[in-house]
Amino acid sequence: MPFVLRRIGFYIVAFCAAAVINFLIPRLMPGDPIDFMFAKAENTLPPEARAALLKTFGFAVGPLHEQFLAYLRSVFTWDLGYSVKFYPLTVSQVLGYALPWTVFLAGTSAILAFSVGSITGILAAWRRGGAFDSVASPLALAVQAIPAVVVALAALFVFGVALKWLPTGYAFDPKLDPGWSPQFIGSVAHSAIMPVVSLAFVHIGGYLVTMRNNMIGQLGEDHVVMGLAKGLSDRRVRYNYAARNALLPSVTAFALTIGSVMGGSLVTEVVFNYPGLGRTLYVAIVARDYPLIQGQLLVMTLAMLTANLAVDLAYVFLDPRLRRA
Amino acid sequence: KAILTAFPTETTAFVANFNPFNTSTRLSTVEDFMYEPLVIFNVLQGGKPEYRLAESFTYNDDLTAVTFKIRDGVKWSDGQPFTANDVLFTFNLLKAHPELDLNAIWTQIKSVEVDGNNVTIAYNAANSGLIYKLVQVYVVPEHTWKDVADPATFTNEKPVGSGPMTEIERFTPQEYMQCRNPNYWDAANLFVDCLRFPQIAGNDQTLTEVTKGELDWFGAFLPDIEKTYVGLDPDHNAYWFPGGSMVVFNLNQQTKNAGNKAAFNDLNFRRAFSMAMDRQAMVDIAGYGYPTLNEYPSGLGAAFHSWNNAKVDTEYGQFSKYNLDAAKQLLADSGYKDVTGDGFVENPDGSKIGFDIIVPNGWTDWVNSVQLAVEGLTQVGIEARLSTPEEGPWDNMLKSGDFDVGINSIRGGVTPHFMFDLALYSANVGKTRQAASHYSNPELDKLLDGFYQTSDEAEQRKIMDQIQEIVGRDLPYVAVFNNPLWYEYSTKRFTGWFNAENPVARPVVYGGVPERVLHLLALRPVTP
Amino acid sequence: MVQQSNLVEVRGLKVDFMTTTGLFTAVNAVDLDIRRGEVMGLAGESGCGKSTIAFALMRLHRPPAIISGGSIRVDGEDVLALTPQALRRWRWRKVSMVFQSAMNSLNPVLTIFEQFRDVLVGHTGMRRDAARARAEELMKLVGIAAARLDDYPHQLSGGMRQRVVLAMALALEPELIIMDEPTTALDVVVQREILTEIMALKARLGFSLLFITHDLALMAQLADRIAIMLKGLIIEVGATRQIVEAPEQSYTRALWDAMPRLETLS
Amino acid sequence: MTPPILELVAASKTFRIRNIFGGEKSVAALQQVSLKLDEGRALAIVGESGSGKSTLGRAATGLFPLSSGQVLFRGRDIATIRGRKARLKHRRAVQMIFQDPFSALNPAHTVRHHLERPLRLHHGLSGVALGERVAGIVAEAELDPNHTLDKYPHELSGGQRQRVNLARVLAVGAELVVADEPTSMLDVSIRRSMLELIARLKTQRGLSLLYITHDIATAHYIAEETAVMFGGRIVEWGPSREVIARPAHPYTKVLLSAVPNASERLDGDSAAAAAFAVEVARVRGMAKEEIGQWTEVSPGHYAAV
Amino acid sequence: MSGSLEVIFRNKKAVVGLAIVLAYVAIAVAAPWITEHAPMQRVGRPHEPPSMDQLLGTTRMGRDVFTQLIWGTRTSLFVGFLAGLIVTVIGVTLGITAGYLGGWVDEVINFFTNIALVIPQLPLLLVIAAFVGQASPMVIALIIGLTSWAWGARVTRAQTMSLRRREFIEASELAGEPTWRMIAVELLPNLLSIIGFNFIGSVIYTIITEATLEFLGLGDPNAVSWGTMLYNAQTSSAIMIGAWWEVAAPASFIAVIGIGLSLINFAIDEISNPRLRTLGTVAKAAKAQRAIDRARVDATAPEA
Ligand SMILES: Nc1ncnc2c1ncn2[C@@H]1O[C@H](COP(=O)(O)OP(=O)(O)OP(=O)(O)O)[C@@H](O)[C@H]1O
Ligand SMILES: Nc1ncnc2c1ncn2[C@@H]1O[C@H](COP(=O)(O)OP(=O)(O)OP(=O)(O)O)[C@@H](O)[C@H]1O
Ligand SMILES: [Mg+2]
Ligand SMILES: [Mg+2]
Repeated sequence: MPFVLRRIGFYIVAFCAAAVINFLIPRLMPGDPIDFMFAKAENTLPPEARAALLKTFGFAVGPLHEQFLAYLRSVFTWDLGYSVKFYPLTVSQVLGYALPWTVFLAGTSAILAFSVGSITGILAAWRRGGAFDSVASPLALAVQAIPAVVVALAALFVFGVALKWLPTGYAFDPKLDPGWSPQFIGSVAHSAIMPVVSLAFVHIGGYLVTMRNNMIGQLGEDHVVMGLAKGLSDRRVRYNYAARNALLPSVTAFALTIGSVMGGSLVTEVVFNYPGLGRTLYVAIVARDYPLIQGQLLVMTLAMLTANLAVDLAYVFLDPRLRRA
Repeated sequence: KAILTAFPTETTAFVANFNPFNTSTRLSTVEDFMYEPLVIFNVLQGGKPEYRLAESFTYNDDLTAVTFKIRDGVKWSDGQPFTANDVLFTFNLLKAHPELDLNAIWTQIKSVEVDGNNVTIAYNAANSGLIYKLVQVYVVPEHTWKDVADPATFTNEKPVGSGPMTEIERFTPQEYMQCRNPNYWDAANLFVDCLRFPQIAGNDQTLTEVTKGELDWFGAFLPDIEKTYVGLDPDHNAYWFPGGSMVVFNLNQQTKNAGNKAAFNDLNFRRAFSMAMDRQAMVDIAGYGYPTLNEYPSGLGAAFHSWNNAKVDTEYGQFSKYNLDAAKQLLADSGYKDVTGDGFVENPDGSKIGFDIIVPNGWTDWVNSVQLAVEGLTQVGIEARLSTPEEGPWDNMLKSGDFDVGINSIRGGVTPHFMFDLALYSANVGKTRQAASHYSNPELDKLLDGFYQTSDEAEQRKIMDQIQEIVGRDLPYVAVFNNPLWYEYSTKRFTGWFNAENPVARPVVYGGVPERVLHLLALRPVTP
Repeated sequence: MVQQSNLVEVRGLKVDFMTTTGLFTAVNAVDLDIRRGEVMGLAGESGCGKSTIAFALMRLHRPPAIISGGSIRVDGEDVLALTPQALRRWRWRKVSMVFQSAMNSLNPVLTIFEQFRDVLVGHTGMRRDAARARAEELMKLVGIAAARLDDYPHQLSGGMRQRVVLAMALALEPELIIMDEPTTALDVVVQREILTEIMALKARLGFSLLFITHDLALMAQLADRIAIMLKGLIIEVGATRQIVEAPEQSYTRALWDAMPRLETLS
Repeated sequence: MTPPILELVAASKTFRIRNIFGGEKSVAALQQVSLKLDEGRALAIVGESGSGKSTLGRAATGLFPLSSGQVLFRGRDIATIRGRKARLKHRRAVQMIFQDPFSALNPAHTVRHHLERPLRLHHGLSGVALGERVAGIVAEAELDPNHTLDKYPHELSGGQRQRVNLARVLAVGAELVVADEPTSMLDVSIRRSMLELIARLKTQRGLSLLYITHDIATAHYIAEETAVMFGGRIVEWGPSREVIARPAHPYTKVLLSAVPNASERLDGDSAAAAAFAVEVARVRGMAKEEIGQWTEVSPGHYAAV
Repeated sequence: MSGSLEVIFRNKKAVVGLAIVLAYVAIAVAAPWITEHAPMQRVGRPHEPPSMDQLLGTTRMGRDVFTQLIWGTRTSLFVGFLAGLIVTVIGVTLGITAGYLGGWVDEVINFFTNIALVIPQLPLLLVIAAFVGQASPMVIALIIGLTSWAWGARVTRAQTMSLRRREFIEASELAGEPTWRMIAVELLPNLLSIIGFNFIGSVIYTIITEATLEFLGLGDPNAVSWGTMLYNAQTSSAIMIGAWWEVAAPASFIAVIGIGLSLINFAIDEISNPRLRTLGTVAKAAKAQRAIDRARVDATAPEA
């Protein structure tokens, strides 16, 4: 079977597998959405009322296999039912609201981490063993080993609470109305600084070290030496001869870290009260909002798959050896 | 415009749900502010009725029916008149949709009838306390609700209300603004034009919001409040934490674990348990000193001290005070011994005692209280562990009886009867989380029944004395402290706040306390 | 006569490698002259330091290699004293090089043309289309269709890549081309083809050639003079005929003796 | 009559290469190759790079299954050898020296490990006997017994590695050795002595040898017969001297003419060079055509022309 | 292989990293002797700042931060190493099996590995941890161990496949080695650096992830670990009210062990990768070259 077809096939099957896992997990969790919904109510619900509620909120009832069929249908129609926690919003509405924020947060910080990490990695490798390398590389490692939670908390305390330089919560100033006004965009950017930077911070190290080691490998390659012999500028050799080749493994690493960026963004979102998928998932878990949890995992898996697909494509683009038709 | 910024409860995102019958996700400002109650019973004033949409209420002679007279000239926010028919409609709505009737009103009433301005509600049995539940039914306008197909899932996006604040002027998940009702009947007393509600998700965020100085009225737990809040602006920032619901440990007398059941059904074990509770530490350490100590054997609580039966204190008071030695002694005297040598006692018959104390995950002050309880219990030789299910399962376990020991709170009412009834009335077992001790005592049931069958205060006091006697003696739950009512305010932009010097009514801004309408009406903007 | 003047003068060249166990001297006090227009052969066993000399000539060594002594003059210019900028301009213009593994010395992610352009634009500042024309011309020179300029290296066969590198080495018409075992990875037939081409180009363009190999027979076919290396030292230099027929050093003689020869059979 | 020690009958091997877009290319590395090797003799396989020499060698040892055809070892099809005992026995009899000496040595183990394993496995040696035997083999391969044994492969030069590979195969005591360019990285002098060592083993032990090389000059040194491969096929086969002296197939001719010859100057502009280029192009073109008719050029010397 | 010990000790990063990790292990082992209190015992007022009595101050509940930190080390290291072990064993087994056997076995394993790779880790862990309900450190270790092997499996597989193509495997096959020996003796030693890398990486990941899960409130409040310490600090808003020690202690402890382990990993990389191994000499040589160049310029300058 052709590689591309196999790859696409894989994505489809992976998605289905993820869908099955998503189906099972919340169902295995203790507690029932209605209990959570009405935990604050004074009395136990009469069974009829309970059944009525289950039905009105569209929670699956009946034997597992019927639930599964209903679930499958909902996956493909993207009708994931109501969120318990955010009723009357549907799961797709909640996710639709949260998704852009996470894409923005995780995406910006992944790109930031990737570019900063890769560029510093390139420089460290270029003067390998030099002062910059000896300081930056171990430092990068050190940073990488600090949990996102710690970084986020520290940033929150220093820049938000102590120095009051940056907003400490929200995706934008709540007094503003969302829109394309410069004021609003400015506010979004301003509010994003801390979450984006603190999330990127922990991932820079990984890219730096990967890039540095790949670069060091590349720098010994003949084509790089030839680049130098050809009398090209250091810059050109560094970026077009060494880095472009060294980038390939980093790109795979990029795909793999999308997951950890998403994981990290969960914590960051919780700490900074950022309205993305991560915080929503956290809330959904605490509230046992099954439909929402399911939708979340589905979307996150989909995001991972998309990222992987993108990386597959980027790979073909970056490495002409793979491009032969 | 006088805009007051308030923060009633933590949320992760606001969702536009203005259906007062949906307890799960309706906004906390729908009750009272958008839909005003007929009558507000001012708990701090011994349950004095403040007539709102109703002008008065009267009982029939044998206390089996109550008649509300609806106030003249009240209008819905869209200008339509508010009538007795709206009340009738609402009650009928609950009857037709039991899932909306969360207080199970219709299990206790027979009928609702309208006669001109009067609405008469007939009870199944004599009851002078049911009215407190009846006024918690928020009346909705018939003209907009009659066509609602499914009132349980209805979100009431264009709310038409009767309260002071009905107009939603701005709505985002991060903030919304609820503004004055153009047709408010009591507009003469309303000086606040809009309420602004920012979304705040947790303690840390509350603290950072607080430092911005934008919050005027809120009810939040703030650690070290003197420093973290008052200290920020000592001239304006202030707080007042009157005692609220009673916090108890429920020893489930019908637990499925035989060894634990034997122990929990032994009064001496319960007394030893109670003496192992370092209540002061729970208040001071777990609660930052905000809760009110509760060493009443019956758990009556300082707020109801006027009802106190002093005899109960002298007779049983020792069992409600922290005393590890006495607890150990009592256990030893009652035959509890450590036969297995694990450092923990077993039942006199040798069966094992060992239990989890369940507390909702993340309710830190309670979690810490339970940890203190475990510390005390461990020291007297009782094996106890902390367990933190999520709120939902915790609630479910307390209701269903599938647990050993849990920490729990019992809502206070206008009179102490309300909480004793909730927690100990045998018919409530299995129905409400508050009856989690799964205790049943026919003698007590009779007294509880009798309390509201009379409206004679002397008679009621006598009954209450007896109730306290039984509860204090029997120790069906172990009361430890009363939760504070959370209330912080700033006088920078508004004055007229309730506080210890001006204790007009319960001052909180969060739901479940209808007196907040009275508080809102008492506020005046500071004119610069 | 031009023929006789020295293009390259290497004096007392010493190259060390810093290793974990200490300094390792790979090339020790080597003197070497290359005349204009001549083919200088450098032969010797594997690991004796041939490539190290080649790298030193272009000052391509990077740590852990250290050019720790001696001087290199090319066309009268002291290569070791050039500033980095001057060195960059000097490389490839005066001296270019075909690497030991020429097949791998093309950048796999750039098209052949882009790699030509790097050289042409970088050194002469010529416009893109001029560079294109020049690249096409060079490709024709080594017998590859100009259309292949837009291919990536992996799309060419080993022999073609070898030729592309050769064409690139000619791009700026340098005075010296260093060829470090340019054909070891190829079979004799392809080797013969390429070498024939190189010799034809040399005849036409007149550059000098430093030809490095351990194949003595091949060396004898090409070189005007031959230098024999042993363990970091040049032990013998002489005209090809002399080295082949009357070697002075016993090592050189041993080399010849051990070489299996076909002609003895026929 | 005893069967030949190795016989290939119409052996073919096709590799499939997939690219990421699913395009599939197949490379016919071996096409209908038949050959015979008698015990105690050596057959040299020469040919251009990529003509399938290594593939043929690997096929002969049974490292991969053929696409079609048979490999017979002492008359028995090696594909039919079943069971660990029988396979071990076959393994012992047939050994291979790989083309790339570095990748054939395990970077994690010392030279000693590489030499001891086959001795333990096939000869059950241990203790002092093992030590002695190892020392003997090391000496045979002209490796320094004091320093070499405890080195790791990356600490050896290419030539040393090739000798370790050779020594290891000798350790097994094989009857048939497939040697894939076993001396390509050796200095001429050492190369010479290694070839002599192989030749000695051939006469002393009756070792049979399939000697793969592209250096036709060394082929006649040890191999009585030489086969020329071109484009996955054998195109010429005969006594080594005959093949070198009187090449019949065009490719053999080109190959021989291209072998560097110290007494012949190579300069670019001669007509000979042009003629060579034309001839090479013509021969390359032939690779795509069907193989010619086998004719016996001289006794025992066949060519497909 | 005494030579490799020497290599390790020559590598400064390895030495520092090892020293850090060994110090932690020592702390974990000696916890009962280092501390005088039980970790959950109240020893003072809430949030007492560091003093001679309470070296690192007290928590909101008046417990000794130092004691908790020491006992937390035990828990966190145990969790880290247990999960690291599980991850490595599963990853290596699957990776080698897939890479060595190839064919449909590889297809199947690779398929599941890829799926495991695209399911977002932390969210999944979060859900499972919530499902398990107050997950004890042991349970967290198991969950992480059982869900995080994919990366290791993928890398091991890739490396195995590339080794498999190397001829020394074929050579030992020709020498008649049995399969198990080929895997255990010929293949495994070549994978050691990857396995070590994977193991240490997993330990870091687990320690961080455990702390994160607990920080989010999904841990067992009875457990004493760095994560629960952070959680307790967070719920009592320690940062906001200036009780920095309650956060700083576990945070820096996590960071330092993370750094130690990373350094070891870095060193493994350097030691096993010849290109990185020589970096020290590269720097030295660069310095020497600069000195020589300067001398050369100085020597020519007077002439000019
Ligand atoms: N980076 C390095 N570090 C240490 N030693 C090195 C390094 N590069 C080369 N050497 C050593 O320097 C010596 C000369 O190497 P060089 O590459 O010049 O040999 P050569 O004559 O070109 O050999 P070959 O014919 O195999 O290419 C060798 O002994 C080699 O081991
Ligand atoms: N495993 C394989 N997969 C795909 N193609 C292969 C494989 N092995 C060999 N080939 C192809 O088969 C052909 C013959 O290869 P082989 O290695 O036998 O050549 P060779 O004659 O040994 O060449 P050389 O002299 O360069 O070693 C080549 O085109 C090669 O690319
Ligand atoms: Mg060389
Ligand atoms: Mg080959």
